[in-house]
Amino acid sequence: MELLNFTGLIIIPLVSSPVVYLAGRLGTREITLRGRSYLVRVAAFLALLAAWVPFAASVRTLFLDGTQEFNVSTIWLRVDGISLFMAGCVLLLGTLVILFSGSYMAGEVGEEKYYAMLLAMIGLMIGLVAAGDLFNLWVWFEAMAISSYLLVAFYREQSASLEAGMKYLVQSAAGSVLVLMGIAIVLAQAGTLDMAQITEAVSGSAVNRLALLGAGALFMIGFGVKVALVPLHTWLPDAHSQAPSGISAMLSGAVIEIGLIAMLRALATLTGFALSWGILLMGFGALNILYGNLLALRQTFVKRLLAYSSLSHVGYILLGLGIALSAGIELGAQGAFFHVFNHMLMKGLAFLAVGALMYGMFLQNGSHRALKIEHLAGAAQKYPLAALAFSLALLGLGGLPPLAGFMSKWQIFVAGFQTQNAWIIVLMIFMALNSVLSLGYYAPLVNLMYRREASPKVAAGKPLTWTIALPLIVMSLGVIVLGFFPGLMDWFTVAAGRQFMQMFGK
Amino acid sequence: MAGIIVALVIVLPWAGALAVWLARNKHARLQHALAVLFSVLTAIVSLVLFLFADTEPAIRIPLGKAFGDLTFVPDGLAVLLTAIAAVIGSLAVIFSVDYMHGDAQLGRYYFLVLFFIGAMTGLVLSGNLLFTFFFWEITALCSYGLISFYNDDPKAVAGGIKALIITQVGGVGLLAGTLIAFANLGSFQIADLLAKASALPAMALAWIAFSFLVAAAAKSAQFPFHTWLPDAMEAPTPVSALIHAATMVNAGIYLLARFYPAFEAVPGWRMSVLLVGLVSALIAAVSALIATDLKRALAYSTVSQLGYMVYAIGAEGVFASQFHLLSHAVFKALLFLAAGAVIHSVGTRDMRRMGALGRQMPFVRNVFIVGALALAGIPILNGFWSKELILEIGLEHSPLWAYALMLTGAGLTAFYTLRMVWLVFFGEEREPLHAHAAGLAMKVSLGILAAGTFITWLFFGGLNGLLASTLPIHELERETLLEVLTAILSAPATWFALLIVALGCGLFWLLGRKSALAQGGWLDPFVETSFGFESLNRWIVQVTYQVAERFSVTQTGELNWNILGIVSALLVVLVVLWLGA
Amino acid sequence: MESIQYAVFLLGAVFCAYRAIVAKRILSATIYLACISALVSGTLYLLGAAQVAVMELSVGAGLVTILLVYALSVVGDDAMDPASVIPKPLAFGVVGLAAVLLGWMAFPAVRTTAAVGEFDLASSLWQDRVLDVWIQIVLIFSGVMGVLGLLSEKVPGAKEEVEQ
Amino acid sequence: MIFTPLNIILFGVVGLLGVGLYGLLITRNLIKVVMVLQILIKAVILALVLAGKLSGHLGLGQSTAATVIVADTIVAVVGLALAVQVRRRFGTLDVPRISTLRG
Repeated sequence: MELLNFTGLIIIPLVSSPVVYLAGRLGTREITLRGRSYLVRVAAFLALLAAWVPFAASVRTLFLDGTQEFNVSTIWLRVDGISLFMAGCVLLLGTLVILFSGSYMAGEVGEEKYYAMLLAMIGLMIGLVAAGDLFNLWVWFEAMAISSYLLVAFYREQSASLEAGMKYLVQSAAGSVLVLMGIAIVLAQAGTLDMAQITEAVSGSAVNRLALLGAGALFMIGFGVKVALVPLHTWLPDAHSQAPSGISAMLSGAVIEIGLIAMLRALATLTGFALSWGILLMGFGALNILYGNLLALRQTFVKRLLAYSSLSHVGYILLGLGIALSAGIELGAQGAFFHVFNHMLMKGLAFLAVGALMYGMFLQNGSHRALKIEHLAGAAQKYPLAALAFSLALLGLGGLPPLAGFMSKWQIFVAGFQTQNAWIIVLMIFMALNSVLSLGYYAPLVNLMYRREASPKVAAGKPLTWTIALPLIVMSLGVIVLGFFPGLMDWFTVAAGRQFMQMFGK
Repeated sequence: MAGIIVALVIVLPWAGALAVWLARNKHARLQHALAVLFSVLTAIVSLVLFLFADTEPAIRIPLGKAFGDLTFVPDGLAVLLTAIAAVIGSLAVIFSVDYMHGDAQLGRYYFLVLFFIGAMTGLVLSGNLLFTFFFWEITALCSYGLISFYNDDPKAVAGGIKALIITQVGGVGLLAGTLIAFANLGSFQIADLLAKASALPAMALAWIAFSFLVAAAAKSAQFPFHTWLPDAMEAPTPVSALIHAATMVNAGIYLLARFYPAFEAVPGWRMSVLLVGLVSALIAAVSALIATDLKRALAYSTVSQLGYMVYAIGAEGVFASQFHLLSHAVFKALLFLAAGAVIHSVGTRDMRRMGALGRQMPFVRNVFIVGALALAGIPILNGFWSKELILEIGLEHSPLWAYALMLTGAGLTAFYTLRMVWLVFFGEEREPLHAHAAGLAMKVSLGILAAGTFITWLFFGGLNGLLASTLPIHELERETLLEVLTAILSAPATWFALLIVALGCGLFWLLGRKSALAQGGWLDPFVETSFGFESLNRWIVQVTYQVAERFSVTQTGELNWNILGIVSALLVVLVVLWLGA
Repeated sequence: MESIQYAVFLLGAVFCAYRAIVAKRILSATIYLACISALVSGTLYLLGAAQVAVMELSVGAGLVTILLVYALSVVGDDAMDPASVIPKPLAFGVVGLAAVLLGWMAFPAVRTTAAVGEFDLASSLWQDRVLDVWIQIVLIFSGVMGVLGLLSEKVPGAKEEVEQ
Repeated sequence: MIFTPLNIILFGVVGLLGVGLYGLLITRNLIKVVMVLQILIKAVILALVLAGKLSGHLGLGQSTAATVIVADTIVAVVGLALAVQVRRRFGTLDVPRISTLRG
């Protein structure tokens, strides 16, 4: 077990998770309460910083030697373009969220559990994207889900967050049952659980295609609960709006995309149905875009609005992947992965900026209330940075240039029009019109923050700290820079897109 | 060298925007100074750019597969529009020094204005359709920010979002057209589309042509997307000048002119363009007849004049449309800024409350009259020459009835222009409004624009030569100033048109003066609803919200229903796969 | 003969499952759950998966039942109004169709292959699939954290805030 | 012969799955919801072992089933802990009465 390759990237967060927890439970005599909280934060942040070293090493290996494989007896971990891309997304967002949480979660009861679970979740997500065994994939997935339950229901004194946690748990569990059924069918058909061997086994003539289709449907719905395909999405607005802001950012920027990767990996083992999956993905994508936008239009709570906007952005990603699968256009997959990254950046930024505003207006005053849209009025006067960051995130999500979101949507559009298929083009125009619709709720938010008359909450707000400001600055810069230089991400998204096409045998 | 100048003309205003933003609102004087400095520099550079006009790209940066090469082509059309955006924009900025004096959020104001100017120059200079779209969207964003600049006022917020949504719907047209072109050509270069248009499948070309028409109509507030411009009047007045004269609305005209050679052969396209222009020109002129809000009346006149330009393109007069665009930019900026001086001074936009203000602010009165006469088409001001040119071409290349209607429009223009002047500056004092004279910065920009109104038509020959030589595909006719002047003056149609204009003036003098304050009578409901399209807009918004409301019922928040969602989705996917297998 | 044994076990399990979901009192539902567990465990034993059968019996029928009973003792066994939120015919129809269709699609999957691999739980789990075990450790750690985080003592001074 | 032992188990799996899903749809008490999830897990365990048997890799079926048992017991524990907290906060476990987040 070398720590300087991908396994290190998995092991470091997972091992540091209990260490951080124990550090937070040190005897009270030696160390004050504040000191412990400080220790926990620094330890968690350092642990994730350390994880960047193996990440850099595995990026180097990937581009020099191609796909890496590790095995633990018969179970393989395969590190390919998609694994590394998603690991990078998770690690980046995780590092920023941990930095952000430093002040945000300071003094909360159970702070050490928060960091321990966050680290465990990050490690498990990174492990998941490399899983090369179908059942092992499920184990990673389930472990990730369990580590996120506490994080969603972290404010256990708030009834709404318990309600959200409960729905999240039951729906995830129901989804996971369906996935397991699918795995059972595949096992019965292929006689193995290793993804590469399954692909080989099911391409023979002895298998029953109908059964495999059934397994595919189970994978799609089972993992789809985490991906928040409409109508499986119902847990998402609750969980995203009730979790601590850093966790909302993780859920929206990483967890749902990880669910998508799990779904794609599982579907990719069943060869020969790429067209069916592509069409289904596009169907769900269109539904997600429309539903997310319409429901976001009438929200009064800011985080809930962002949660619904996540639904529509998942839809854009699904459309890109669907185009790649059904028409064999690699650009669609590249655009989709680019959008995964941009969505991580923009939605992460949006949730963190909302968190910053909540921190200033509510948490500092000892309140856990949810931020309503009207509270934002005039926020720019007191919180120029948070307001600017939030505006950039929102306009980027709305797909306005010169911000990152525009460029990835554009790639998906280009791919869609390249198919020269009338249906897909109609879908693209539908998507474009929906982007316009989404401005109907993003733009007024931005406007509201720059009003002259500040809301009473803003007037009573307290200042932000540098650990909250720094992630906002980093991500805002990212959103702008990628808008001007979309090519910067090419080396990552192209590798992921190519791997995606290979996975599905295109 | 050309590359540097082109880069400067885009980057300078953006750098200025950033500088003003970073200067913080505490240092208002510094912000004013920086804004003026950067905008004037941009204007100077944009004039220098005339020397470097060329057909070939001045800048070319490869960006990768999905984005193509980023090119900037300073050809005649681009250079002309750049100059208009930068020069008129800088005058609006200078004007703002007085107008926005003492405003608390100057940083945001100047940031958006300068960003807007930079985006507009980028839009016209871009040789890559993707970046045309890119800048196109930025102009929409900036106009949104500026229209709802006074965002404590719900009317301003509503006007801004309306402009944003409608122009973005147009943006979808541009997007679709661009991507259909890309899918067929494999290139985003405008030059490629123009050169290979005839090789494209007829169906694809038609889709591109009409998509672009939708985009242009939405951006230039043409029928049936004309509803947003009058509502955009909530913006600070220099911004209205910017949107109406220098930047935003010109983009649509630019788009049509730019792609005219590619689309002229598409069946029905020219006729559609012609009709869009015709209808817009007429309904906006009628609306302006009864508007009581000074800025709204000016806004209607913008829609109407843009209608003339669109009509000219439909009648094969690409150069005439651009020439009128230049004239219009100058005199409309003058009118708006003068109106701004009045509004700033008396604190209302309602013409019914004004009257006899001429005595109190003679300078503003004089320049407003100059602008108004140009708008009405009185010789020898620039509006006269360009409008006559359009009507001349209309007589030659469009059906007679269309020409006759446009001629009527000219008469209406004279009527409402005179009415505006009369209501604001003459007649008796209706309310004791206290007006103060315009400030120095206001006077400087007004003076320059008034001078421009007298002289810009003299550039006809030079511009014509420039455009003809740098736009080979457009095959523009070469004419010198003298030739055009003699052609216009010797044509009987000109004298006939002048007669109609005089008739309009005379009608106002005889009938309109008395009833200028009266309501429009039976016209009112039509104008109120923008001839029914306002209610269409409202209906769409309402239906969207209703559908959203219906949909929200599905989010019951109850666990059992949530699980039913999962199970029924499973059922649907199973059925789809089973039937598909 | 074997078929009849299986049939008895599984019919029993399905029947118990049905009784469990319609039971008015949760305590009796818990007893039914334990019965299902025992019957499934028996089936597993017949299938030759003896180790998992034992595990299922101890965990499913033992541990989970204890947990449920404990939880019930904490919160009390509310007598519930049985009327469901979703109209029962709708629920029955959707689930029935989905289950039948899924069963029908997966049904032809039944084909027997002679045993080729390892059939022992211990060797398979601890040798071949040891990675699963490692992740399970993280999983259990997460679960323990979750329970600790949720159930630790109430914070003094913390108060519920009601929106609006 | 349709009633082979393996087919009967298949029916059993589908039956348990169907009853479990139906239970999730009609059950209003949260503790009972967690319980119904356990019924679904029984179906899964049976399915995995059956699949292992069918494909000739019973060990694989067994070890996956064992992992599922462990993992889902943990889910049940966390679910019960959540339900206990819900009961404390809301004073009830009835689904419609704890559904405050909607729309």
